[in-house]
Amino acid sequence: ADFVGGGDGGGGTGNGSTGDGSSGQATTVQWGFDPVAVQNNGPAIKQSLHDNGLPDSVEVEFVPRDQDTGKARANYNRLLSAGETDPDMFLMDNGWTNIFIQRGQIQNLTEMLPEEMLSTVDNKYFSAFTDTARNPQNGNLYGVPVFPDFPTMQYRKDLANEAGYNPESENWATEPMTWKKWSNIAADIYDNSDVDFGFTTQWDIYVGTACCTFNEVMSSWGGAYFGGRENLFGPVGERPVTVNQPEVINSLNMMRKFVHDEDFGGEFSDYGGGFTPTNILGWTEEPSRAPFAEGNSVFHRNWPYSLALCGRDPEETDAPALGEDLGAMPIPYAVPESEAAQPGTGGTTAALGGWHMTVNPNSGQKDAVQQVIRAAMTEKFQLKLLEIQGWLPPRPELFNSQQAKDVPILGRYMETLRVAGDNTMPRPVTAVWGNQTSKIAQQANRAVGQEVPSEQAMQALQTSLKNTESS
Amino acid sequence: MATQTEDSDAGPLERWTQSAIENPERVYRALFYAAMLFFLVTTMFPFYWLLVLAVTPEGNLLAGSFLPTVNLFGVSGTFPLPVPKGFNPAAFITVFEQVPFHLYMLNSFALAVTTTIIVLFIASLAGYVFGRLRFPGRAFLMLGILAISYFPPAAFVIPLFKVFAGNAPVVIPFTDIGLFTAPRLLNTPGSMVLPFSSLFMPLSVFILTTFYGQIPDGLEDAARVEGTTRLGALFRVIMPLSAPGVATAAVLTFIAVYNEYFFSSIMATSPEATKWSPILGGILSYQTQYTTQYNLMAAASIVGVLPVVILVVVAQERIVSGLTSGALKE
Amino acid sequence: MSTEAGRESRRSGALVDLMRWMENLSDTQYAYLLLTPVFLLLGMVALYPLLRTFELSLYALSVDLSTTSFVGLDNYIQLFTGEKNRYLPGGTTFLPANLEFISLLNSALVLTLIIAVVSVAFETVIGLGQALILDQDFYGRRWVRAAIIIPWAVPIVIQGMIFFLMFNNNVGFATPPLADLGLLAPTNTLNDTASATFIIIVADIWKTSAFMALLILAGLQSIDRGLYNVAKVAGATKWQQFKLITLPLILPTIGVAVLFRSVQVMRIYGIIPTVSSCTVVPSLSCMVVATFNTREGVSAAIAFVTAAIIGIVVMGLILWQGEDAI
Amino acid sequence: MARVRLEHVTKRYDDQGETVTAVDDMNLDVAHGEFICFVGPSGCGKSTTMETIAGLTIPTEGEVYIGDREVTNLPPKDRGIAMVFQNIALFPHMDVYDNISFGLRLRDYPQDEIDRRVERAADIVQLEGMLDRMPDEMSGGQRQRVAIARAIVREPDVFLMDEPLANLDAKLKVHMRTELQRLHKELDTTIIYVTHDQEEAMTLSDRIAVLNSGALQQIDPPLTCYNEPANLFVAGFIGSPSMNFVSGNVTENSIETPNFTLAFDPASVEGVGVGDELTVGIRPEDIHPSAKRDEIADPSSPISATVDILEPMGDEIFTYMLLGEGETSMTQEQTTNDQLLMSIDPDADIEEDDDIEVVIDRRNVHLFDTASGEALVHKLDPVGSGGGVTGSEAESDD
Amino acid sequence: MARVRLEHVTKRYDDQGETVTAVDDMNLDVAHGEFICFVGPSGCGKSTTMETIAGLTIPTEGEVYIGDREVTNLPPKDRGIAMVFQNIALFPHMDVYDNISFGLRLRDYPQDEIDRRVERAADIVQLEGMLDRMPDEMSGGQRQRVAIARAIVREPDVFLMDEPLANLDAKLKVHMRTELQRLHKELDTTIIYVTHDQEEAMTLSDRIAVLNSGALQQIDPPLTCYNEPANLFVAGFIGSPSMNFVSGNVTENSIETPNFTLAFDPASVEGVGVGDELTVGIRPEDIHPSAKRDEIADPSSPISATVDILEPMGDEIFTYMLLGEGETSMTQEQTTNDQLLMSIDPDADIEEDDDIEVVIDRRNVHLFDTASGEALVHKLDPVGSGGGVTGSEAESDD
Ligand SMILES: Nc1ncnc2c1ncn2[C@@H]1O[C@H](COP(=O)(O)OP(=O)(O)OP(=O)(O)O)[C@@H](O)[C@H]1O
Ligand SMILES: Nc1ncnc2c1ncn2[C@@H]1O[C@H](COP(=O)(O)OP(=O)(O)OP(=O)(O)O)[C@@H](O)[C@H]1O
Ligand SMILES: [Mg+2]
Ligand SMILES: [Mg+2]
Repeated sequence: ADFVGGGDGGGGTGNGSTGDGSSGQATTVQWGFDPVAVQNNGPAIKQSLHDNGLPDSVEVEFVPRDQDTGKARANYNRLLSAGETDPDMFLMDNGWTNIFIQRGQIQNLTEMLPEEMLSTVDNKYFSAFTDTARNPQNGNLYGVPVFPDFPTMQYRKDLANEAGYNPESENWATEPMTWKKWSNIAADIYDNSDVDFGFTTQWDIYVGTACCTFNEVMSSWGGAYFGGRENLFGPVGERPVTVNQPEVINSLNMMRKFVHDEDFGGEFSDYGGGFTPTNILGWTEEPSRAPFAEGNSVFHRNWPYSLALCGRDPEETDAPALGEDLGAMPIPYAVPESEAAQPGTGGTTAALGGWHMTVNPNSGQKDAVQQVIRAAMTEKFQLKLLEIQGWLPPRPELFNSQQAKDVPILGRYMETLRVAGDNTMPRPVTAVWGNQTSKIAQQANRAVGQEVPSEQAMQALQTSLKNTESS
Repeated sequence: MATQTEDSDAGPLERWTQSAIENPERVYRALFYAAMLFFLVTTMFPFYWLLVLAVTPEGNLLAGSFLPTVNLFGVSGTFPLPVPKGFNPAAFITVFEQVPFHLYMLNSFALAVTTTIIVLFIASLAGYVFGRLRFPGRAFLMLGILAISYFPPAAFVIPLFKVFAGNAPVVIPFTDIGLFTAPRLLNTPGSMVLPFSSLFMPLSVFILTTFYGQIPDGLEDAARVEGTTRLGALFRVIMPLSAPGVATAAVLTFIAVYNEYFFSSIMATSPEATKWSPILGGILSYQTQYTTQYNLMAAASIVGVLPVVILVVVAQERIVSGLTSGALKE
Repeated sequence: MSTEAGRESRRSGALVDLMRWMENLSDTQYAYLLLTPVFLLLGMVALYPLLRTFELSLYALSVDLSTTSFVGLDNYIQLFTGEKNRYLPGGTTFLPANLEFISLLNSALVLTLIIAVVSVAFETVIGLGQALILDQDFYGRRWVRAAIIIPWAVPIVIQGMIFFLMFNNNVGFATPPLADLGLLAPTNTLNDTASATFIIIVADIWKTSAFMALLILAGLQSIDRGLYNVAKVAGATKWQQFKLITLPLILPTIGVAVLFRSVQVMRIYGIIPTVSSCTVVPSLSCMVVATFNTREGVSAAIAFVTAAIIGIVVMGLILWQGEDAI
Repeated sequence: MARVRLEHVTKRYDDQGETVTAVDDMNLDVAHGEFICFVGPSGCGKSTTMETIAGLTIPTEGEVYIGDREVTNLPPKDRGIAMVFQNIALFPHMDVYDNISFGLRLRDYPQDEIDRRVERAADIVQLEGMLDRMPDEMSGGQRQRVAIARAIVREPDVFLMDEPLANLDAKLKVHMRTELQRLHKELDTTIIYVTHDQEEAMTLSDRIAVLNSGALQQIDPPLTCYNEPANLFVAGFIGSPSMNFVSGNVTENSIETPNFTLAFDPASVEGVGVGDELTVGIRPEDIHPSAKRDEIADPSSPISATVDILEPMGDEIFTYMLLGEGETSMTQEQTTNDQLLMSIDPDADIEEDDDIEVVIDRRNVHLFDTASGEALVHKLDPVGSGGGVTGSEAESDD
Repeated sequence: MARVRLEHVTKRYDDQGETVTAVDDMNLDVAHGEFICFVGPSGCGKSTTMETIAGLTIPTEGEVYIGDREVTNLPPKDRGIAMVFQNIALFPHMDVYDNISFGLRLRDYPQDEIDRRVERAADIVQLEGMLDRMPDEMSGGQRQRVAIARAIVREPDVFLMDEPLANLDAKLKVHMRTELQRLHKELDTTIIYVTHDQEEAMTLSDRIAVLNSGALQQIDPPLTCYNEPANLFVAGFIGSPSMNFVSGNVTENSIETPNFTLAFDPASVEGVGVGDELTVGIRPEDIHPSAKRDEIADPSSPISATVDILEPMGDEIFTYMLLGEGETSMTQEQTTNDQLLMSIDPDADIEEDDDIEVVIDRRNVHLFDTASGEALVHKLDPVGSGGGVTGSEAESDD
């Protein structure tokens, strides 16, 4: 309620009166936005902004960006370095917002936004996620989170039940299990069903392996790329490179156990294995989801969108879906946080994706932009996005709200998502991260593909990461 | 049996060989059709695969094999050819519903036509000069033009983008001296046609040089005596006589521009039809961060390829009209 | 005076004057006049950006991406000494680390040359074959022509998608038979450098043979049919006609086609990320794009080195074809 | 043996719906070693016939035989022919040496044999020292000579030559003619030759084939064609300047033409009756000034005429004369019946507008059936005392 | 006014290092309305000269004037010329109508004017009804006629015609000649014409320009060239068959040749002295059988000869005779001094291998300086009682 009724400067003119809008004085804020969201829900999102305090004198125009996040980043980079004034706002991937901050290309919001809005972000938002929109050197805020993305381990509840497990009573949804337990369950269910795959995940040579799947597994083993959590965002060159550590190698060997049932002199003999196809080596999100959605896999690691899609009622959609048979659990772990070799790792770990809104420093209408941000920060708006777009609210408390739970499909998994959200591991975005991802992904892929022993792959990675870290 | 080849009971293969020796034309014909079939199959198969993808419902795309298991007379085996998993021709309509695909096509078409005209005109002048005149510096200049095409397109894009943004002055390279500020061309055809024209120019210059150079001097002489200028002879006689070359240059340029995305994805600051984003901008919008609607992309590209096929069928009428016979006695 | 002269003067004065002025230029002057538009356009839209890009290549970005400094030719030198390899994706090196096959494939330079040689060789032969077939008169040939040219009309992204899905490990059907022949790795095919390179070459040949075919066909069509009559009467077999008449007369066209295909294929990029990734198949252009967003200076330097290498190859081709190739 | 036979060869072109008959039911039998010249007006089908023999054009109907084989559908390369094309058609990408040696190289002749033959051919066509020129660096006549050389190096069974000397000067033509004759003898080949030059046809050929509109009109030795043309077409076509034609009516003892009368006995020629319409043909050299009357064995009675135009040709003078109401000059339209062309010695003492008397050598008067064009007789029987020729009424008025 | 002048025009081609001089310091002045024929051996520079006038070739040296303008560097289209190319050069992508009307359409003539002119031109070249044919559907002669029509529709100041009738049959040639003459008069244009046909050159031209090796040899009216050739080259080139040349030595009262002697008074010709080497030129028609001696005003004394070859041409017979040791026949190499060609009437009673006596018409004997080739005299002065001619020793032995 405190958002309604004009902000600071604009109070006189805009009070939601339609008369003003038609006087031609309306300012238009251009917002570089997700193309699919614009296409499917553009008007509804706009309407929701206006419903949540955006005066009618401010028009929002969504400018769809490129679907490919890398291309979008390149595009925004060009626009900003050419001094373009449009769009006024962007949606930026938390994977590269940092680069824009480092280059000083986007508006420092600590300077631009009023204190109350800043403190809302400070206090009410997922802090690990918000951190990816801050300058690590001084903590200044450059972007306001719009939605975070946390992966979960998704599975066929029906198959689990058939195999004699009881996810409900065993509290799979919120109680992370160890990889050892999980792998035995997975192998067991796999053996007892006629599905082709026990576990589908993503292990292609692409940024997702570096930022997310490998990062998760490694982290859950207590490993990290650059020492502990405090080194995630630098300082480049001064932090250690820790990929040739045993915990990292073990995490890879565990993946090899899952895929090839290789047991490394008995080290993984009490793990289940051989239930994961080599296909994961070429899989990104969608190819790995397809067999799962068809009911052809027991477990599947993916983002919330997968829950939204696979959780649909098969009766109501042409696409394959699992409906209520879809279950979700936090990603398993190998060592608890307390035993983690690298500080801040261990336990269940969810990679962190998501998008922030940032501001074009060349924009000529920052007041209006501020009003848009204000409206977009309202809880109602965030819940609306969850409802219509499946975008998670950036505030932990909203996860628990009844409204969130009432959202169709995704509402069923809010608890699991909250656990994931509490245990995120952001990618180590720095100026050199862009050079590191492909090297990490390639070596992780080679190791799990049995092309080289994990030790060797990680040794190579250690060297090349060191190279990228040196100036 | 090999010793009694004359016998009438020779096998069919042998008979065929015999008749082939007598009539090599038949062998030639057979080889010809075999080769044609081979090329048809190899070129069309991936396209058939595209069609299979287009009509397969989206949900079925990434799971399950396209090679159905067939059961023939109790022997089950894998059918060696991919067939659609399900049948959803509606994809061809969906492509227009999801995005204004026809607008993207129009954009591409307009860009391609404009570029082709500009390129043909300018390259014709250059082709005439290089193909028919001898002057100092010729080889050097030709190599200079060719050199443009050595560079990856990425080497052009940043400075051009800054110029076309029209926010900052064009500066003399290696200095900070500003010259003038170019008009803002981003999101307009200008920002695409200009780079396309210059990047696709070298190929056309070389093609036209080759073809114009082959037109006998006698015909140009005749035209000039009849009263054309040298340029008039170029456009009235040399160009029509080089129709195969001109049409080929046109088709190659047209197709290249029609399918171009690198520059257009940059010069159109967002992939919207209203910002002159081309056909690939449209096709790629069936792809989201995680999901790819391969069926729609396939359907859209089939739709997008159609105008080109029509163009090629029309243009090849030109390409295949060998015209120089009957011109000269020499 | 004759009627003709009267006619001339009836046309508008300025234009006639201009035309007359142009006609009276010497060959050299005329040549340069007609070349003005090309060079204006190329100067504006190609040369200017290239100079600016070259300028970029002389600067390096600090580690934190915030400041740039002039480093002269350091970017180039470090490219060749291997210090810039860290900015290249995955385990890619610019020059090969050693002469093992896999190191060669991981070298952007060598890999590019390998792709170029194999693709162009196959494309030329296939394109020539296709053109010869299209040149014949047979029932329905216009449709065969269209069919053969279709691949060229397919956008690169779609071409990539076609081949990606063919070899993709969910639904791809092409890997097992080819893997049985030992041509491809049976698993993780598209992340295996050798296999992915093979597939990319095949895809490239599929698409761009049509380019060759189209150009060569045009060359074939421009041959004066009368010459074949002479050759036939002189006793030439079909093969001899081809060897002695057709081939020499289309050689200039083949030359242009090979030249441009070589140039194009050495800049191969678009198909790579769609079928596999620049990490797996690191072509030179891939390297330009991969470093484009983070290290402009390196990217610009690779672009210029790429151009220089293409330039060397082109000079080689020209020398090999003889002076009148140009 | 290189006998060449055409049997009922017809070639039609379909040209946008209408059919052009280029060769019309041609029957031709050329013996081995014969030298045949095709002559006929432009577009009459000479080249097409040659192409049919060469195998470059497949006849619409009929068969072609070379030697004792039917070759109608045989490819050109298996027919043992060499051809000089009317349009010359040198290979633009080969120099003279390569152009000439083309056919030999195809047959893998040893290099020294090729060199020898090319040199000899270049010698014959007087192109020594030009062997490394490209075709576009040569004059029209030089190119034509290359084309000839290209054919003669081959030494085939049959030569087909389509106006091989058209672009050569008179002296070179004479030289080439001699060389061709020598070759013909030396190689013992059959030669079929198209020419527009009657002198060439006369001096070279064993027989001349006269074509018109795709149909063969006459095939006979040169002098037979000249002296005994089979029909009006041949008579008018062979000989330059052309034969004079005057239409006439047969009376009981003469042929009456509008301007003069020739003594004639209808009985002497089969199929001619009184009252028939005939065409009288007289060659220009068979008309003489009356002064020379004595030198002629069987002169007609004098015909008076007015000299209209004199065309001195060096070795003779063409005298265009008007008969009848001779006042009008050539500029006005006049029927051919009123004109006669006489060829006389250059030293004759004659001026334009002179009124003169001429006589016709009756031994060389040709008569044709006007309706069918067929020749009836090529020599009028002498009539008694040279009587029976009276000037026409118009003439006596003069 | 369309006077055409060439001043010191030279054209050289660089051909792989060696220089070919196609035109060599040519000076030519063609008056307005004149009809000039270029003749000369193949490759002598006729076409190149034409191209220089047309502006298609820029001379290496010298200037070209048309009318009163210097046009050396003017483009062809501004020179007011039309040209028939030796290589025909039809536009293969245009039908006959478009080919013919090309120049008119360029100049935006009204459509009905174009139609009218094209029709008329097609009429002149006898191509009515072929206007919608494409060039490759026509015969060689038909193409050439299209090329002529394309030039004549233009009605320019100057016509340049490079062997326009080479591919036409004799009758059509005659027709075209008349038409060209009519056009020439009607349009009052200047025509420069290349031909290899001497008859054409004779009948058409006001003056003939004889070229050799790029240099102008003589430019004079046809009969002057024929009767008074400026030098050995012209004498040998003009006239068909060629003039007989016999080398001789001047004695006090005669010219002695290897096989006969001609009475001659050295004093009668300036610059000739006893002992000089001369070349005697006699045209075939100026040699007569002794029987005709009476008809000749100034006959030489009889020369005995053996008939070697007879070449009947219809209206005349070429008689190749051997002088001297006349037993050997032509097949063996023999100097030209031992041969004479005589042209006689077809009714002459002569056989091969006959031994005959011939006389030379002394009024038409030409003498040339052997060294320089320059003509000295074209008519021997009559010598008293026709004496002074004695057979050579060889002859008397015969
Ligand atoms: N491009 C060239 N390079 C070298 N020499 C050339 C070139 N063009 C012509 N010539 C030479 O110049 C000379 C004159 O050629 P031109 O065509 O004028 O002869 P022409 O008198 O027309 O002969 P023809 O009667 O055979 O047509 C010839 O000897 C020819 O070989
Ligand atoms: N492709 C064609 N289509 C239609 N008509 C044709 C074609 N080729 C030739 N003709 C016609 O056939 C006839 C015979 O042509 P051909 O070339 O045999 O004549 P020609 O006797 O050689 O004449 P010329 O002396 O002019 O060379 C001509 O009337 C010509 O117009
Ligand atoms: Mg012909
Ligand atoms: Mg010439």
